[in-house]
Amino acid sequence: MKTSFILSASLAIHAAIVAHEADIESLDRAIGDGDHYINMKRGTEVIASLYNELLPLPPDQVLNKIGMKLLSTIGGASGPLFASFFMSMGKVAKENGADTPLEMAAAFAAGVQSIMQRGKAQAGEKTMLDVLIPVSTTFTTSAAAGKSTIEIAHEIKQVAATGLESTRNLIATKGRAAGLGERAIGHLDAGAKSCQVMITTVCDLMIKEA
Amino acid sequence: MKTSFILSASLAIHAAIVAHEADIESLDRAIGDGDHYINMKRGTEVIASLYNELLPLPPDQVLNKIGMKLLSTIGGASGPLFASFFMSMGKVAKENGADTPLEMAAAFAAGVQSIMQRGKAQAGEKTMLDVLIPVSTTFTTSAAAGKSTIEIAHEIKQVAATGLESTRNLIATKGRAAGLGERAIGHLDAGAKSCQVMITTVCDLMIKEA
Amino acid sequence: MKKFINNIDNMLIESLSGFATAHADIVRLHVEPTFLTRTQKASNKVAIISGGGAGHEPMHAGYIGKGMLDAACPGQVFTSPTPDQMLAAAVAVHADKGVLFIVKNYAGDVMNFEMAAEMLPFEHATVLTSDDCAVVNSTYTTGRRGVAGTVIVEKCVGSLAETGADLASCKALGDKVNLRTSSIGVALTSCTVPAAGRATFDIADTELEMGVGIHGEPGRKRETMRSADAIVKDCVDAILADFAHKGLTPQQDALVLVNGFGATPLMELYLIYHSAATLLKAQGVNISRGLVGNYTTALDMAGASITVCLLDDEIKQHWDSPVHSAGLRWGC
Amino acid sequence: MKKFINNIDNMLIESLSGFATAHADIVRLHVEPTFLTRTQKASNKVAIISGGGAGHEPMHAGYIGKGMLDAACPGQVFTSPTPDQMLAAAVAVHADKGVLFIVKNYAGDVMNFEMAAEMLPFEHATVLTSDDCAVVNSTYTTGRRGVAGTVIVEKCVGSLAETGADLASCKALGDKVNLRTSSIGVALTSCTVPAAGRATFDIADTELEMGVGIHGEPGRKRETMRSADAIVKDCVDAILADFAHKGLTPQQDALVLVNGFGATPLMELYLIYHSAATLLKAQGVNISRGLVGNYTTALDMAGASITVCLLDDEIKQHWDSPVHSAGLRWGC
Ligand SMILES: Nc1ncnc2c1ncn2[C@@H]1O[C@H](COP(=O)(O)OP(=O)(O)O)[C@@H](O)[C@H]1O
Ligand SMILES: Nc1ncnc2c1ncn2[C@@H]1O[C@H](COP(=O)(O)OP(=O)(O)O)[C@@H](O)[C@H]1O
Ligand SMILES: [Mg+2]
Ligand SMILES: [Mg+2]
Ligand SMILES: [Mg+2]
Ligand SMILES: [Mg+2]
Repeated sequence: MKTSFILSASLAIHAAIVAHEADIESLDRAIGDGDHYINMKRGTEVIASLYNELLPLPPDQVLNKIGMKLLSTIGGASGPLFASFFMSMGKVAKENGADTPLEMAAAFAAGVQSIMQRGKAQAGEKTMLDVLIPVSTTFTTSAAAGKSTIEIAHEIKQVAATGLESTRNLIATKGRAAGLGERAIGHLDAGAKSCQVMITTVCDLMIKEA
Repeated sequence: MKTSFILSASLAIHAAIVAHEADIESLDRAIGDGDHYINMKRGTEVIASLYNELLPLPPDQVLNKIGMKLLSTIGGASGPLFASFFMSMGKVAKENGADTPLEMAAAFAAGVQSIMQRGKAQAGEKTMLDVLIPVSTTFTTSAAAGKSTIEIAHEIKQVAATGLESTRNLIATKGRAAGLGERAIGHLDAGAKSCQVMITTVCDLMIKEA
Repeated sequence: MKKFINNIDNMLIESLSGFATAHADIVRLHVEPTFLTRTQKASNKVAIISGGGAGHEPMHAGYIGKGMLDAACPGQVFTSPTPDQMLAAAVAVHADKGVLFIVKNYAGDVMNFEMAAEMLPFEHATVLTSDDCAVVNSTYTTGRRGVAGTVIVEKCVGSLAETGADLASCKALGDKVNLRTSSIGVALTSCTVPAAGRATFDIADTELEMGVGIHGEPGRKRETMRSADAIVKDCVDAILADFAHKGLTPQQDALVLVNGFGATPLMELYLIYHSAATLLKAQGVNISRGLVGNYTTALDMAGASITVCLLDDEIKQHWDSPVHSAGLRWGC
Repeated sequence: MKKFINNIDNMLIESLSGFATAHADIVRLHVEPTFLTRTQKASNKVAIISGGGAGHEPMHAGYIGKGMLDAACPGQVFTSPTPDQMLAAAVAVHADKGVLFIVKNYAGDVMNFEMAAEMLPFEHATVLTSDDCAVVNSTYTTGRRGVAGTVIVEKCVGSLAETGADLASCKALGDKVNLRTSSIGVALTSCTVPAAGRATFDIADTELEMGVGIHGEPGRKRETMRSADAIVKDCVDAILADFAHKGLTPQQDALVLVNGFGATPLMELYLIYHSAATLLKAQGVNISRGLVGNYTTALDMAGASITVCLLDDEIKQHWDSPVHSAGLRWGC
């Protein structure tokens, strides 16, 4: 994974979030407090603006800086979670590299791990993890199976969509929606939606560039 | 003017005010503060409730007591004005009686005078006086001309209606609407409306009972 | 209409009972007729009494207490109280140095307090507040309305009265503060009088009411909604024009009060204060005192008013002095 | 959406600037990162720091001052502030006795303060407030929300800290007050997040949201609108059930706080207080302290919350002690 790829991905992600304003915003309004879209927009906008500043840096430092910047920019619940994700990814990338699909999968898994730790959450609690965990598993197993990035990218997009859909009929046990009990059923989780949007965007970029 | 007539008039007036809720209320809402109907309802209701208490008293005392009760019941601008009206009417009735049309006209004129003094207002300022002053004039002249109560009642109803209508195109220079300048034009004055309603009611009663 | 009420006829007394219970250390509620006094009757001072229609909370009962009012007479919502309330209040708090009525300048309030004053067995005087510069004064009209500036008058006169000053001095200070105070209000929505059950006026999402009164009376002009800075600039210009009209130079120490009408969040009121303070400073006004919050409300109206009071040493002293009321408290 | 704003991105900083100017004697605003501190840095005491999303004004910046907070970190509207703000605030106000964070229990606030705490170079502790009994606690959920009861925690802990008490004692008092405090809120209308530009939820004229959160989060149940007494009874029952669930007997001295969400007039809040006080007294609760007003708001939401705090001598002492903040002031 090259710095140039991470940075063009960050631009694409910002554009994708903005393009999905309506759905992301309304989901957090329905069972949250309505600010998730604004938080994601603020965060991805700032990262996009760092393009030139980050271009000369190695990938692990870029991931780490993205995490730190998100930490001081997003706030809310999603801020520390996405921040932890990128900082852990950067840490692992630094130690073991992140060039082969297997290395990338390992870095991604570390990021998801850090979200689970920070949020004290598992799969099935109606959060972004219901997208991230299955995606991480697929990423690892398919990479281990020696599949190509293109194949993996196509699989992951599918898994992310399924993971997102799986949040619809869950009762939330983490995050703001945890207060709602039964009333959360029928609504997708906003953070899961933005993760699915971001992952899909990165996958499409991988497919295009491969 | 007998006590029994004053008291049945007070019941009829209360009913009439309630019947005109919509127009009275909306007029004060349009160029005032929207409470004139509530004030009139509260006032006329309390007077109606004094029926048995007042029945044994002579007319002048009844008028005075009505005035005092209105003073402590209505509040707002209309309270002290209607209170002054009845108290002065009672005073004159006590001194010169209020049986013949002429005597009644004199008592009525004294009441209107006291409103003008208390409110420091004249005709043409877009207030209740634009109904009361012409009515008083007609009452006096027609009584002097020896017309019958029935004739006078018919005339007065007409004059009250005209007086009310005359407030439509006036700029208010007294009361809340005085703040509005041009914007008051096109709206009838709420107090003028309730006076027209009450006077019409009393006239109909006179016609019926005569 | 959606409000926390049981039935409209009891709303006022239930609310006043809650107020008196919550602030039992400061105020006592009296009924038949309705009025409120300090828990501890003050002695040997001019008795300061105010009153007016309900719906402006915390005004006036919220300003009863040491350093401010001795008593207040609440009327029905937006309706002046009646003379019997004022008389009973005066009898309850009169302390041998006369009674001063502080009355917002509305036909109803003026006439009811006037009739009470005529029946009053004590030495008495009245201060009429008329700080609203939205209503352009003219010899033909009943004159300007008393709005949020009334709080400053009540605070300063209340402070002077505590010193044992005589009736004439209290009246003189009240008149001076009123003269040196100018206010203007803006409504974004109408208020809803409970007994009416519907909005007093209709207003589009694209409109605002400039110069609105604290009873939801229409103001100067229905205008198009615009940025806070643009709205505040027009308010500040109106206030400065009013001072010019009064022959007062605003390039001196001033108190700025940004008052919410009831449904406007503090976040917006502070934003308005920021905007007003910036504009006034640019005009050479030296803002040495500030107050931001809901002090003279119009039920559930969304909107705010800006008040500027030009200070002199006497006004400063009496504004800064300790006050212990439900609505204003400092120094004790 | 109709608000007094210039543009959404500057709204917060403009409002904070107005706040800091209006209360320059009490607070100072710092930027990049954004936080507020007392004008006079306190020495030799535990530094009490709170923070949270904006939109709850006067919480938290309005509670900075002698006897309460040393600093506050405002986030974006309804969004937790970030660790860099908390770190900068801690560095600015740390006074050799450690730092206590007072944090309302929301995933975002908890995680951001947690990450700040992990980076903090000083001794530190955190009090999580969770007084909202609308959200039934369970080991499966992130737990109850911190709402208006947080004001009582901040007041009492702030008072204890002024005495020079150590970090552990301040944390212990905060936890105790939180445990002995229970709240529940009701919304009659939604709030409108400026950046969203539309109401967070739709609600009919015939409905209310029982157990609503201070961010306009849906509550326990959408119910039909009814009389104030009927609404208040359900709130009081929920609070008493919560105390029972906690094994606390409410037949003792209590503080009752009726908190407005931003668009509900004082007249209605006092009516609610009257209703709640009547019901609680009937249950043997001895209400010895009361507070009524907008203390923990949800932007422009119409609605209110009721909070009951069971007092002991220590809590009484620290509630009654002098406080000098923009939002709470007495005794000085
Ligand atoms: N404990 C947690 N673990 C994992 N994800 C969480 C947790 N709490 C919240 N989230 C995610 O964060 C999203 C909400 O983010 P956002 O709206 O930006 O913050 P906030 O909830 O503070 O307003 C939720 O939709 C959910 O996916
Ligand atoms: N100075 C005055 N002289 C005569 N009538 C007046 C005067 N001021 C007000 N009014 C009358 O009182 C009416 C308003 O009464 P009301 O609404 O009950 O009191 P308020 O204006 O205090 O709300 C006006 O419509 C007008 O007819
Ligand atoms: Mg959210
Ligand atoms: Mg009226
Ligand atoms: Mg009125
Ligand atoms: Mg949020």
